[in-house]
Amino acid sequence: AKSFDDVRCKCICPPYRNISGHIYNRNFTQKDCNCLHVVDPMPVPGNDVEAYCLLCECKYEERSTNTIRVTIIIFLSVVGALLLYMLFLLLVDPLIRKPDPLAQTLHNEEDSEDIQPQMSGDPARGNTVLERVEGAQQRWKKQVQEQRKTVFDRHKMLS
Amino acid sequence: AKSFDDVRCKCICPPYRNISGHIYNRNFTQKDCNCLHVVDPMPVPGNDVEAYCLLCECKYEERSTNTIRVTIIIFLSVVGALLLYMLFLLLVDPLIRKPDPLAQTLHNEEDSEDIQPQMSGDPARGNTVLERVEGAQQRWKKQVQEQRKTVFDRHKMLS
Amino acid sequence: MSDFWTKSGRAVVFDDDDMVDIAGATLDFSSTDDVPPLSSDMAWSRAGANGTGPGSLMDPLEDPVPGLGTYEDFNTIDWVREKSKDRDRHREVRVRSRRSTAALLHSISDAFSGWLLMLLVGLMAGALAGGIDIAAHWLTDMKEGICLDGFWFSHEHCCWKSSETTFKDRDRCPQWQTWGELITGTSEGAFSYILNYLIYIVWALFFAFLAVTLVRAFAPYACGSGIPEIKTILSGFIIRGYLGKWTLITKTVTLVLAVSSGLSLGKEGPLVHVACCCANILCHLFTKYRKNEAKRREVLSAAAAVGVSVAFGAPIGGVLFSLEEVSYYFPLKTLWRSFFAALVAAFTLRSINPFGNSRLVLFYVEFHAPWHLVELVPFIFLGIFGGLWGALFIKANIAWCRIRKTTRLGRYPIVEVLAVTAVTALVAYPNSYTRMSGAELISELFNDCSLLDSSQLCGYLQVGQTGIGNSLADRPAGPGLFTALWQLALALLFKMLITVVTFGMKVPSGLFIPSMAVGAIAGRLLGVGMEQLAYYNHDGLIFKGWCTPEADCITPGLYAMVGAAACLGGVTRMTVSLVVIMFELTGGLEYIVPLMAAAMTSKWVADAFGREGIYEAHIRLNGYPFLEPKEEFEHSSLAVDVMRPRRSDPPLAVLTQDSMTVGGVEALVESTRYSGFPVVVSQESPRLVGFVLRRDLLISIDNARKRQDGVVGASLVVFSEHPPAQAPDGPPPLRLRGIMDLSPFTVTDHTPMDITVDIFRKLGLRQCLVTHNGRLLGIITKKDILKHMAQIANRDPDSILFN
Amino acid sequence: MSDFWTKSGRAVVFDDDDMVDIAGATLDFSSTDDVPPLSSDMAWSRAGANGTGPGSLMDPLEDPVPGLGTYEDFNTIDWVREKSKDRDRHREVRVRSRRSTAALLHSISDAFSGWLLMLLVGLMAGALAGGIDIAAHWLTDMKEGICLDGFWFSHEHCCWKSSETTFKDRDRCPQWQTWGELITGTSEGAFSYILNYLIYIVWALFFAFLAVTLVRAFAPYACGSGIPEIKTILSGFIIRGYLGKWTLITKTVTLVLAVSSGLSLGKEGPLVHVACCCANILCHLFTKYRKNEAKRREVLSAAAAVGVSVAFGAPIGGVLFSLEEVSYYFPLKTLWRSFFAALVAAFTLRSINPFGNSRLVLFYVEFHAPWHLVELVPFIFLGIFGGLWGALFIKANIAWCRIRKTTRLGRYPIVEVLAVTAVTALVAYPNSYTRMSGAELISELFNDCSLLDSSQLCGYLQVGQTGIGNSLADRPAGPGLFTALWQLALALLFKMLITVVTFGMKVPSGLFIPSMAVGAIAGRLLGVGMEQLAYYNHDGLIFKGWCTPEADCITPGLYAMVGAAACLGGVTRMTVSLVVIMFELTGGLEYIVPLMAAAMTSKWVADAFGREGIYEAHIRLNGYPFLEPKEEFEHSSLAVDVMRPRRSDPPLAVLTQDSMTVGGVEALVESTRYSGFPVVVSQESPRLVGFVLRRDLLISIDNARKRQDGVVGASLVVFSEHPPAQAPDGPPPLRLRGIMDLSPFTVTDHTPMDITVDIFRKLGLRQCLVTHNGRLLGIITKKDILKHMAQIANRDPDSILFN
Repeated sequence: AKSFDDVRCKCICPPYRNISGHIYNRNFTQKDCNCLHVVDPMPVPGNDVEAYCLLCECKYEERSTNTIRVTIIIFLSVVGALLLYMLFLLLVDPLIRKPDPLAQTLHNEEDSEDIQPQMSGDPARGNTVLERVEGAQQRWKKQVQEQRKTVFDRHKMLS
Repeated sequence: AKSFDDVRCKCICPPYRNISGHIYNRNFTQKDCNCLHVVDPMPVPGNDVEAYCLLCECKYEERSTNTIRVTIIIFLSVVGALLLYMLFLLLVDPLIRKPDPLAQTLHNEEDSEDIQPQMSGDPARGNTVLERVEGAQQRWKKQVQEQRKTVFDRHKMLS
Repeated sequence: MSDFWTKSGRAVVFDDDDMVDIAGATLDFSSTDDVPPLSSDMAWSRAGANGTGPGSLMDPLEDPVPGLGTYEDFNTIDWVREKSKDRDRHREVRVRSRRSTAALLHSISDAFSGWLLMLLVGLMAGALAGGIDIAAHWLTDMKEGICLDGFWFSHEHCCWKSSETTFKDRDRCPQWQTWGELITGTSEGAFSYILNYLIYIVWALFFAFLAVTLVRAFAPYACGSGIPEIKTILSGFIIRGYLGKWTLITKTVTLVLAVSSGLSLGKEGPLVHVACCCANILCHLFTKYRKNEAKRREVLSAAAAVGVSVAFGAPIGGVLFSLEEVSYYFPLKTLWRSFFAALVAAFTLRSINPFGNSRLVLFYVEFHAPWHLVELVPFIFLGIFGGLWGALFIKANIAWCRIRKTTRLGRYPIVEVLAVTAVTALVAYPNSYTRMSGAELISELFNDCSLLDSSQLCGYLQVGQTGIGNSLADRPAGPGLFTALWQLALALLFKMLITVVTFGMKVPSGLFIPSMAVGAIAGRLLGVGMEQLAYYNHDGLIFKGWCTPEADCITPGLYAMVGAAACLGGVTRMTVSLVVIMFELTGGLEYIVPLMAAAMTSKWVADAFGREGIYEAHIRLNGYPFLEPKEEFEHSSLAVDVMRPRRSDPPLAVLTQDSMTVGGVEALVESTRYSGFPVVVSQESPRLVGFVLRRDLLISIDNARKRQDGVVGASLVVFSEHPPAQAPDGPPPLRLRGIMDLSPFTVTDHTPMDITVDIFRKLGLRQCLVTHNGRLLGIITKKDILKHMAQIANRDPDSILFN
Repeated sequence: MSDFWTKSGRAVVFDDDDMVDIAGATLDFSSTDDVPPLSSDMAWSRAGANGTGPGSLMDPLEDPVPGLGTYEDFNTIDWVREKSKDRDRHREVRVRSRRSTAALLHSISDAFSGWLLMLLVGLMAGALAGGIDIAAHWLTDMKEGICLDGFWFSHEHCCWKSSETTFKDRDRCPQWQTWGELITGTSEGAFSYILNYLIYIVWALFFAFLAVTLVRAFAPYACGSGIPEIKTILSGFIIRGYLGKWTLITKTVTLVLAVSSGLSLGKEGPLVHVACCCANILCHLFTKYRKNEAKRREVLSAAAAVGVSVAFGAPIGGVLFSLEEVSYYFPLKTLWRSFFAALVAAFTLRSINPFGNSRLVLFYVEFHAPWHLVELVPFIFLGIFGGLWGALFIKANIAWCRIRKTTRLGRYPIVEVLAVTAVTALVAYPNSYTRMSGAELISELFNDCSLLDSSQLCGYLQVGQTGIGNSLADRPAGPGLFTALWQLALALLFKMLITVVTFGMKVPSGLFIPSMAVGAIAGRLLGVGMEQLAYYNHDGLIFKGWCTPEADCITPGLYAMVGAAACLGGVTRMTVSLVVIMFELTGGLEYIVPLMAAAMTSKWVADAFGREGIYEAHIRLNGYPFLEPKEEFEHSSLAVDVMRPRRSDPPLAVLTQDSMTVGGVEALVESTRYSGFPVVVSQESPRLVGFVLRRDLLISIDNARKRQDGVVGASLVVFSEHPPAQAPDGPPPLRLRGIMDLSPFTVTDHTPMDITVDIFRKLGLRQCLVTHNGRLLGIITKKDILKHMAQIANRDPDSILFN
């Protein structure tokens, strides 16, 4: 089940006498992952092989390139989506919503906290799916603004 | 610091080809505790030594015979002392204390619990060391009797 | 409320700290007397606790009376009061430390005394555990033979240096002679065998007799495992003498004897008791802990951790055991200190090195064999077995203990012990797996069969291979293994039966080792079965893919370990601590999942048959006042349903704050057996003022009559701040505001009992007053709650015996 | 009482569970609305909680009103009420389960929903942690170059299969190209270096900018470490949206960005926040947990354990961390479940295998080198260093955060982040030990120099030896090591300074890794120093006997580990959990003593400078209503000193049980800002009847005015059981007994505050009423206690901002 890219048998052999250290990286199964198989051009004569192999450390390792690829792609798409949405909210949204009186109140609700509920409560009560999403989005935006005010402006929390 | 009796280097060699298993027990230091040193009449020819030695397991172990001896002696003397004291309490003590009215009350305090304190309180207040020990012993005996009644007779606890 | 034990309400308090020492005539004898000495600590602590604050630490009118603030035997402490006392003490020490250098030093030493105490507890418990290990080993082997090199060597140590051991018979050496060999001169033959058999039984009987006689003569409290009692003590109960030095000595000695007699019991539970005794005795060295029952219980919590730490060589597991199983009140400070003490103890034990291989426990193993996901199925089967066995064992053992408690059997404890020992020895000797001690058996079962092993359990057929290293493939079973399996099956049956009657006898007896042995045998049997199944079905559906002929796919030792965990879990209902203990025993994180699967299954299965573990069952059997912190109270009753007086009862006995005479109070106290009385404004307006303990009241009035001039029967007893105006010729009033608890806990009559129970548990209350719209209605004590809970569970409410 | 946040007393409740899904129009939108739906659960739970019992589950007169029993944002929950609600729910489920099979199945699924939830939390948190690990690795390496085989490979994975790596440069392979190499075609030369340098800085700035902008745009709550807030939430505080799904997404994404930008921060603290978000979101799937704030907090406790478990690959350590550091209310059931969830998470992470070596953490090590008792001296020195650094760091960081909070600096969070990133990148790049990520640095420092290593830190001189195996003797330092030491010293200085300004910026930032890095550097420096000392003084007094020329006597990696533990301990004041985490990281019991010595010293030294850890300090800085469960309240004040009203205040605002009109109640409520009102018998006889919450009162009156006929301003408001006789022509009374808490907690005025604080902590109260002889005197809220404690400690009592 493991693809070619996903397994390796890596042997690290330290310097020995006058032979410098070497790293061997082969594509063997776990069973064959030992010094005698992996170190192919054996750098030492036959009677030194055992001593040399005692020094080497062979490790069989697995990974999943698919997991890596999928994770990175998901990550990039989430970042991309967030960026796009942020730009949308920053640039496009105000243009569309200019005439909406609600947006107005949303921007200076500092002094109208007590009136807010009645006002923002209504759009959330819409009937079509679109209206509901709209309402939820409005509520969310208000919530984030509230958070932003608490954390970034008033420094009441998380500082 | 370690005495001769307190260290060992033990190698267990499993059966190998037609050689049966063997246990080697030598008195080597930790540094020398390996197959090549310990397995002295090497049962295999020179070129098989490494393979044979790979199978053997050598362990360096320490113990303290002094600790063992002292522990056993302490244990035996405590048991002995307890036994003697028990015999004393069983056989000798009642004979000595016959005339003492206190012993009487101690044996049937079931119905005189409320008078007890005043009576047993007095001897404990003695002035000489002997009297004090006496008093303490009396209190202890009463306490044990109380416990015995609770645990062995009434089965109120620990059953 | 208190109808059983207050009979001895005015009896002498036998403290468990009679520090008798002939040389030490200077020692503090008086503290063990019925009238404890007047200590300045207590003086201000009483005053402080009553809320007069540090500004007026000593009210000259309220000269504190000795004996106030102490408890009677078999009573429950008031955690709030004790903790408050300690805080007052601490505050005083801190205030004083600003005044002089000596006081500053005292305050520093006071702060560090907790750590010092922990160090001492760890050292002492570790040393004792090492001694017990060595002595029990020696004495166990004594039943079989003796070492010619020195009688103090056990079999293993006798052959330790011998170079004459062979690979097959690695525990035989000429220095060690069985009794038969010594007498007949040969180790062969029926005569020698029978002689050995007889001498084995005689020694076993002798050790058991010695154990039970010593327990009976010196410390009856030393019998049993001790964990149920320690749980109860930690929840606030007082059993004087239970953790005293006679108990310690007797338990240590008789534990060795009981283990050596070959009975089916272990030393792990009693080691917890031993460690707690050490802690309690060492507490007497430090005022901070000697004088305060709550602080002392913190130390005892840590000591329980120490006990498990040395029993299993598992410091973290010990701390979690203490946290999960034993402790009632476990502040975070205690967590850290327990950990320290547990480590110190483990290191002390390691430095004693009782087994000569730098292991702390006999059955320590170091596995690294992998396991496959499919194997979870047999592991869960083991869990089910463990759960079933646990539940059955608890039911059977409790039934047997009830018989012992109620019928004539209980009158002959010594005969009982001797009979069980005789049966055990008689049956156990012929089977080598029951003859060896429990810990050795477990060690053998846990052991993985490497090439180096030659035991019967490793009697596999060699299938012509020249394996290098320890990677052994599965092999077909040989005749040796089949014999071993038969013997193991018989041993399993025997252990299962004999443990039921053994646990609860009047000798120190732990349950961990027998339970683990049962589980380990079952697990090993299943493991070998699986192994053979895999060997003969390499290409079968389930084994395909992970059981190649060369690979080592099933480790019977691992099954034994999982089985041991399952059975131990079924009996004790431990969960996290069990897994962590087993994890520390094996030192490999990779087995946590099998262990957890088994422990979880076992707990669930066992819980289906009865929610309580063996310790809770024994607590209930004995009627100790223990409010289980783990179980939720689920009934919907209200405080008014539980409180006394009931509707048909006479009204609550109360004192009024300034209108009762000394004679009236005395008459009230004499005519009732309650351990405390609420104080109200007046009989007409029963608004609560405070609460007075019977004991404090009696001591104060006695004291006042003796010392204070003019206190006669007609004197007014005044609990209010300002005495009422009085005729000038009358006797002076007796002012007792000082002994009154000004902050009694109250709940309203409509409070649901689940909340009330929570308050009792979390705060460790002894009693709580019930009010309605500010008027006093009644009182709820811990015992009332326990009785109520028993009633809900359709049990006899009168089974709760103590306050 | 509540003077800051009740301003928005009637505002909309923004729930954090707006399950917006376009496809899912069937989803439960209504539950997020300001008027929650009337659920039958709530109906009977209110009734039950008020003590009418299951017999009369629904009082037809008291039609429950939606919104009752919920909390406002930034308020504290009442644990007793919530737990009682859950017990009522559970009881109801049990009662119903006897009636039908469907209900029985429901009750079984209800019982197992806790375990299922734990499983899901473990899976989700494990998967997220794996993703974060992979993404952060890749993005970090992105700053330096790119993999030609596939842009999604990090440096290590790029060279994973390469057989062209050499022993000396084992991380270089042709597939991986630095930006300079890619552009100039050569990896040598100043131009390539400068290009790399510049691109490194640009990427770092870009990532940091992205992180802070996303946080600002989508979830401001996602910044910081989150542990102080989670501690506060677990103690009962409500911060709506703090554990919502936007926070989860934003925190996950920006955490990767922040870590990758090379700032001196770690991902461990934020992982706890991420795990808690997962738990909170998954709670919405189960009614049992969605509806009950107390039950949800149990799950959050377990989630905190999960977070640490995946952050360090230490399940047991995680559970202990949750127990020791984070949790407030931690029943034993939670212990077991936390353990399960932590294990599931660890196994999920392992199966994702983010590092390709089946390790859960980058800096996992497996040591087996022994240590000598003498080495405890340097270990204790490391502990002192860790303690000093921890104390200094906390002071400096809090001072800096205070500046940020109060001065103009706080107005430019984005600029601040960019500036710090720029400085970090500029300074970090030239030094290879600061250029690598914190986890890699720690891994490198923990590493023992075996023959197989070729890093600069292992640049020892070969002293003509043909060592076999890994047992390396100590060797003299070579030039490579000297360079490394200089670089490390500079890195230490830099890390110590930059971390102070980094922690608390408006990006997700954890503190574990930077603290450990500081400690590890210091430890490694000391370790190498000791090693060289030992090498050149084999026969010196202290090294004689244990440092023979052939033996490996000093392990610098162990020193690094001890140093890391010491610094982490100094900053966070963790004790047991720290030792257990480090123990699980190394997998060897033999290092527990060095680790414990260092952790203990570090804690003691740091405590000498200030008793609070970094999280408590931040909690205090932000004025959260957190009642520290670890510290004892030591002042001797009484309840009467703390309660409101004070002597100079107007009398307590109370309701009477049957003599106030609706108009009068409304006027009282409008004119005050208290969040609750006691109900008394009458103004003349202020005996306590119950307690009503402002919110419940308002909702009920509003509702009654809307629905109930005839309720006008002149209607009587009746809290008593039986309404008083009334003129038949008057308006019908409004009966509100249903919303009154019939069992409010009371203490007497003389109760010492230490007991009161204990009650608040243990029971999780929000307020407590004070009585004297049955008459109501005043009220104590959690905030009053916190203010009182602030006053005692000479701090500004107005720093406590929330209820």
